[in-house]
Amino acid sequence: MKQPTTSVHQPTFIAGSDLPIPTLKILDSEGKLYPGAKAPDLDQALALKIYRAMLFTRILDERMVSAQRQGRLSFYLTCAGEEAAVVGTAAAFNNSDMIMGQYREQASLRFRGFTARQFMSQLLSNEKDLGKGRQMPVHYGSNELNFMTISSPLATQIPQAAGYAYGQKLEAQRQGRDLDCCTLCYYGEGAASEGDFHAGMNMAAVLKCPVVFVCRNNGYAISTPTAEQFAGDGIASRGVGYGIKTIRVDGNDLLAVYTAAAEARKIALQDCAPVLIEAMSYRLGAHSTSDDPSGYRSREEEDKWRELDPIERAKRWLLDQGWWSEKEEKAAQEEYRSEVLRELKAEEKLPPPALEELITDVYDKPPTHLQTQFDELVAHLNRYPEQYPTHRGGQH
Amino acid sequence: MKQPTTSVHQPTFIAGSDLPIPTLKILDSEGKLYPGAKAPDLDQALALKIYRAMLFTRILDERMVSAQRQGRLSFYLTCAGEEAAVVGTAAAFNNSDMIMGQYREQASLRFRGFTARQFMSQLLSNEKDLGKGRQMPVHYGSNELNFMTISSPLATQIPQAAGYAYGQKLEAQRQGRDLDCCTLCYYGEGAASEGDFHAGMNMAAVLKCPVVFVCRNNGYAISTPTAEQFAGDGIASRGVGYGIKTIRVDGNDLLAVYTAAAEARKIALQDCAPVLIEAMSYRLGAHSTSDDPSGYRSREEEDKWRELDPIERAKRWLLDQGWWSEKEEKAAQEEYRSEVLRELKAEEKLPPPALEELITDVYDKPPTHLQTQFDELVAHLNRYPEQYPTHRGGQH
Amino acid sequence: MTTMNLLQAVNSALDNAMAADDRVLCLGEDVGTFGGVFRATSHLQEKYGRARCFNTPLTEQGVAGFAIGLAAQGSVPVAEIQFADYIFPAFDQIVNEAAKFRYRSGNEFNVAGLTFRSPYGGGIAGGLYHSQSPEAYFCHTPGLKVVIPSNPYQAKGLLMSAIADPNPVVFFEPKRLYRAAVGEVPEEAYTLPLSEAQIVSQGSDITLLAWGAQMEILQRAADLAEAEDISCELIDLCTLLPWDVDTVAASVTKTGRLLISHEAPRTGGFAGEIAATIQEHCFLSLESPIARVTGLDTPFPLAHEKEYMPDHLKVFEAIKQTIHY
Amino acid sequence: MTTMNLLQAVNSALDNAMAADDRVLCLGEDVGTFGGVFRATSHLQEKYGRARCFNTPLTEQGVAGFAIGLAAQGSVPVAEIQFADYIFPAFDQIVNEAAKFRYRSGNEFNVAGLTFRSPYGGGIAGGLYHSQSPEAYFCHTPGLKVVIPSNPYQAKGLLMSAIADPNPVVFFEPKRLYRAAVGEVPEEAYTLPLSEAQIVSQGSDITLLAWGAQMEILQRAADLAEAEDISCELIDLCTLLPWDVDTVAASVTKTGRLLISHEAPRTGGFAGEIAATIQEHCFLSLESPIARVTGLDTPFPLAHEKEYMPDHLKVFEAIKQTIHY
Ligand SMILES: Cc1ncc(C[n+]2csc(CCOP(=O)(O)OP(=O)(O)O)c2C)c(N)n1
Ligand SMILES: Cc1ncc(C[n+]2csc(CCOP(=O)(O)OP(=O)(O)O)c2C)c(N)n1
Ligand SMILES: [Mg+2]
Ligand SMILES: [Mg+2]
Repeated sequence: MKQPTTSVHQPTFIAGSDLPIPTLKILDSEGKLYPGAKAPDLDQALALKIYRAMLFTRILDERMVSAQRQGRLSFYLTCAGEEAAVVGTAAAFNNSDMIMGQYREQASLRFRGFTARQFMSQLLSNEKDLGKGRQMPVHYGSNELNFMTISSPLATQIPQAAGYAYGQKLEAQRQGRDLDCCTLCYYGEGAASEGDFHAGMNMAAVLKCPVVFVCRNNGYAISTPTAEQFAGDGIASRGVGYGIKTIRVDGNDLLAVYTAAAEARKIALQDCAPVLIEAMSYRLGAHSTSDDPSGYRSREEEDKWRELDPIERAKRWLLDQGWWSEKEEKAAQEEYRSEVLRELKAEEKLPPPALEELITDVYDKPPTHLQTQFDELVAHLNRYPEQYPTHRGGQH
Repeated sequence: MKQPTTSVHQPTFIAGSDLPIPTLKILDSEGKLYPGAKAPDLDQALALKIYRAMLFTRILDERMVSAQRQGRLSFYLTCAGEEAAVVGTAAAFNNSDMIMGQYREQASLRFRGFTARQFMSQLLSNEKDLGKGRQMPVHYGSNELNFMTISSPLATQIPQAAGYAYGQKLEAQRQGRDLDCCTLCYYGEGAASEGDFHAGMNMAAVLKCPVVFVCRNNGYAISTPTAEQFAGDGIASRGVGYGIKTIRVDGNDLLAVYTAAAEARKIALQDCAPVLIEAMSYRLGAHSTSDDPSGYRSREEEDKWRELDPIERAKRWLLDQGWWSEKEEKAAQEEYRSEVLRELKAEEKLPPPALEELITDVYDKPPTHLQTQFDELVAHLNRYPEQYPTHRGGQH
Repeated sequence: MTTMNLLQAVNSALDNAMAADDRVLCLGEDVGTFGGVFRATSHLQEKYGRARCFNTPLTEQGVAGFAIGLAAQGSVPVAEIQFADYIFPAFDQIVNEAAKFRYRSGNEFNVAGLTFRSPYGGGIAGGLYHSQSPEAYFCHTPGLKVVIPSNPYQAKGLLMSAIADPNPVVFFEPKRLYRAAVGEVPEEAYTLPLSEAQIVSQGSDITLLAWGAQMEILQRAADLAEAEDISCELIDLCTLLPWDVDTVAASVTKTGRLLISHEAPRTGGFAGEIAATIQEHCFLSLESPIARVTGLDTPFPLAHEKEYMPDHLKVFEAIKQTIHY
Repeated sequence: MTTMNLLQAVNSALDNAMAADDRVLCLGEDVGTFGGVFRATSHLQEKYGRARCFNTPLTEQGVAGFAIGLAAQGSVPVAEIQFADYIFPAFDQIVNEAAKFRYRSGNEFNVAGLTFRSPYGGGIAGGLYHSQSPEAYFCHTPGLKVVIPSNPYQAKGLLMSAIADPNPVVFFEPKRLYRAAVGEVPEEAYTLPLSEAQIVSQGSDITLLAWGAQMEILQRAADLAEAEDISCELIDLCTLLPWDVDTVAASVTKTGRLLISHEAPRTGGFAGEIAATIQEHCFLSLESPIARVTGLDTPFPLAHEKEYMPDHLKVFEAIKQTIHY
């Protein structure tokens, strides 16, 4: 058993301030590099792919919030303000790495190639939804894109991500190849209060699982500010306790996020160990369309953060690099807007998944009792054909 | 929302080694003060009260392990090796402070005045057991002594202790008096992996609960060594993450433990905030009478720790102080041995709790359905009077 | 008397309880400044201070454990679990700790003052994780009381009783009715007895039994049945644990038939317990099998929620089948 | 064939499964070097390496979550929960996550390979927290399979099926029988079908139904009954979810009487579900109420464990009552 080495003879208590954790910043708010800062190894193509995913997501979010207000969706939840934290991390990973998210990371799914149409199918629970219309809007998932289906119970994905990564490690060993993929796991600073957070972080560390944890510290868990969520120095300060290499970044600074994430992935694969990134940012919008933040925070606070918009900052840097122009910006915005609206309209016309999907996937095959329940249901629906919608109304 | 202040422009990951946590040591293994160390403010009466509780517990443990081997008890679990960590902390608290333990802290209960007879009643599940014979041996509890009844599910007492302490704070406020009592909560380094640990520590910190957490880091959780329990620097390193004032002590050094605990209680009351003490020690015996440690650790390791016996070390210091003599030691040992054996014999003669206790305390009063079930049971037992023991045999 | 919806009735119960006894506390995720995501704790922090109505960190097991500690200390905590779907991380603390606290200590300690409140149930397009009805999981746990109101008047009276009851109580609130159910409710404090079922309306052909939001469904089905000259006796169970066997058994002895309905999946749902008990008590009176109209044995769906729900038409059909057995 | 006790049969199943498929892993508290507190995983770490049989930190929610992640990735984890009494901290991961994983993702992802094993039950002087039988809590959860063997042969065959089954399975092992039940068991791999009840012995007067350790009790009661010329049909349910309604219903149709026994408290126990279902299927065949012989509605006791247990005498009395109804 490990025993600590140094000793003292006067009682001294350590406290949070004994471990000040700095924030990695590369781009200043004007989109210029800080003195002494170095831009990560990002070529134009990748930089633009990242930027476009951020921009698309912002536009998707805006449109969908409106669509929800119009009653075309039951629910929505935006990534607004955190696009750099999300795409900047995801972009440092390979498509073969598994992403296990919380729910506010649609920008990473877009980065991997999820189409506007696919977003719409899920949001509208129509027959094309990969999730077969079973979960509320924004609970995306795609096996093809290695994006684990989102689950509402918070923090449950954290120990799962540790286990997933352990499985990746063993599979590589079994196949006699070097470890070449890992897991990227997102969660909010609120979810980090759950017991599953502790279990997952500790297990990842002690069982040496190649997983990069990204904590999006956006200041709030619904209405609860961080001051009522924890008393320590953010989430990064917990990394030390787990023996996990940890870094804090300005989550609104795309280059800082990407730099940290690229480095983190390298460590995860080389050391076969977890890494923790805490991305400091802000949830610019409401928690979801069911929420009204005016009840718990000030307009001024929101405005202050709006000035630090990560997309704006990334754009300034891209313009500076000569990789992007206002004209391209405008064209991209228009393209995304019309794409989103076009797909929304098209997907609204599709029916919901088949009624049979009520009982599939509970098990690999419906067991007898469930088949019987279903047959009885069908007989009942046939008795009252006009009472049950066989096609999706506007109301899902 | 809090925002970190310092920033850096190169990615640097913090790691466990960035926060070395020293161990407070006051008595060396010969029972002399380390140079520069100061003995805590302990008068002879208190020092002897502590020492006697340690000694009694060691003897109780030895006798009860034998009694279990003889089939007189179903189960037992010793404190051996950790008596200083337990009594040294408990002694720094008032009797009005609530103790919420894990299960290996019988020495603190003894310190508060639990009698040999009371130990026996619980261990034998007889009619005098305060717990009415419902829990396995060693699950002590006493309202009078402010010692919360032990519960087997690990770590559940941690958030409970936070809540209890919050209640103490509010009660003082309500009664318009200064906070004058707090909660002392023990747990093992293994239990500290449970989600409840995280929940409890974090809530205690953010809700400012006057609770002192004492983690007994004794190297093992049943067979699991600390190296397979966590990858960080013990449990103390987690305190920082929660923003909890934290200290690590040599758990086999009574003076270091007491010093830290006295200081911790002061902080808890003054700041109305939690404190964490990690006491580094070793479980000298088996996990319990159901366990055989030879399957997972070496004799040499055990012997090394046996040399560091906390009772022996405390005794040397007491002898040095002129507060204790070998003669008194011998007398005390004999007294405790015969007391324990006498009470064991006497308590073995007592019957188990009344059959009615099967249904009391499930609710404040037995509801109808439970009364009916009980009446049916009694009718059944009367049908087969010879088949059911109405008095305890040797077999509980 | 004032007109209140179910949410306002809950809020009023909390308000009265906090006003009457300063040991009463409200805690949970977002219950502070914000007043809870459904606003059940609105204005309580303003009125009673941050110490007595407070946000907790986001951890249900922590909320439950903390509340248990408070109760053991002598406080009277009312802990909110934001959605019943999220009560499972607190399962160990509720089922292994709260439920067994008094028993295991031989009454040296107890958690008399403890109440958990949580919105449950479907019909709000909430999918898997904003729709569950987990009451049966708790009803298998001696030491707990489980209470579910079906209208604003009950919500307030039963919640005040739950808070006053010297045992840990799990109180599930039908969230579909939070704003939909409106009724006359006294502003002052009052209690309604626990473990007493309420006979909502008398009938002679069949007993219909449910709780919570499902009562409204039974009522609509009973109306349809009446049009076909079937007389239904409606019973609202109100408290599921310990439940009022006598009232239900007496009714079934009279009507000879029983139908039980809940939203939760059929297998292992609480209707099974009731059916098993009643077939024992009323074996010779039963004229047809006890019917269960419940959710399917699947997770809670979204797109086909309407088809999934045990609605009035399904209940109506089951009534007819039972009658014509 | 070799003689094995139930524990050795479990160990043999794990050994065969790990030998046949290197994706099979064993994890849990103390399962590594030590081989588990009951030694069910003895020698597996030696044989298959630390990577495939390993200790976890002490966190059941972590064990469950980690195992779910492993299964989602394509591994075949067999996670041990040290005692069924300690499965509750993992309740959310099992009930909200594992059970709903395939369904909620529309089959994009699944946890096909997942198995939880845990020793359950009383009769070992374990008191509240080393005696519980929590099967009913899991049987209310669509998406899970729940399996309980009653002897060594079943333990191995059913565990191998559970591991091979493409759904998450909760496998409870009767720990009272770990060493007490001994029988002939093949050393090589074999499976026994899930969701098939086993008719242990034919009879004509009453059907006795149970699972796990309770089967031995039923057998002793049936022997007593036989001496009084009552012919019992004994059924071992083996899989509780989804359970074999047809076999039980056919038997009850024949015998006209049913008695179900489990150790868990009566209210909300799985006997209730079975009774509710069977009274529906066999209403016209039933000659007396379905009887339940179960634990009392209390936490599990210690000093009066013998009185608490649903033993052969209680079952025997209930048989007579049912026959002479
Ligand atoms: C176990 C659980 N408890 C409660 C909720 C309800 N809930 C949904 S989101 C949320 C806040 C999460 O905050 P955070 O983790 O900071 O993420 P953010 O929304 O800020 O991105 C809460 C309480 C839930 N989904 N799961
Ligand atoms: C929730 C729960 N899981 C598992 C157990 C079984 N168990 C009892 S003691 C123990 C080890 C505890 O180790 P630690 O916390 O280090 O305390 P120590 O025994 O070393 O004092 C385990 C796994 C339990 N009692 N509760
Ligand atoms: Mg947040
Ligand atoms: Mg330990």
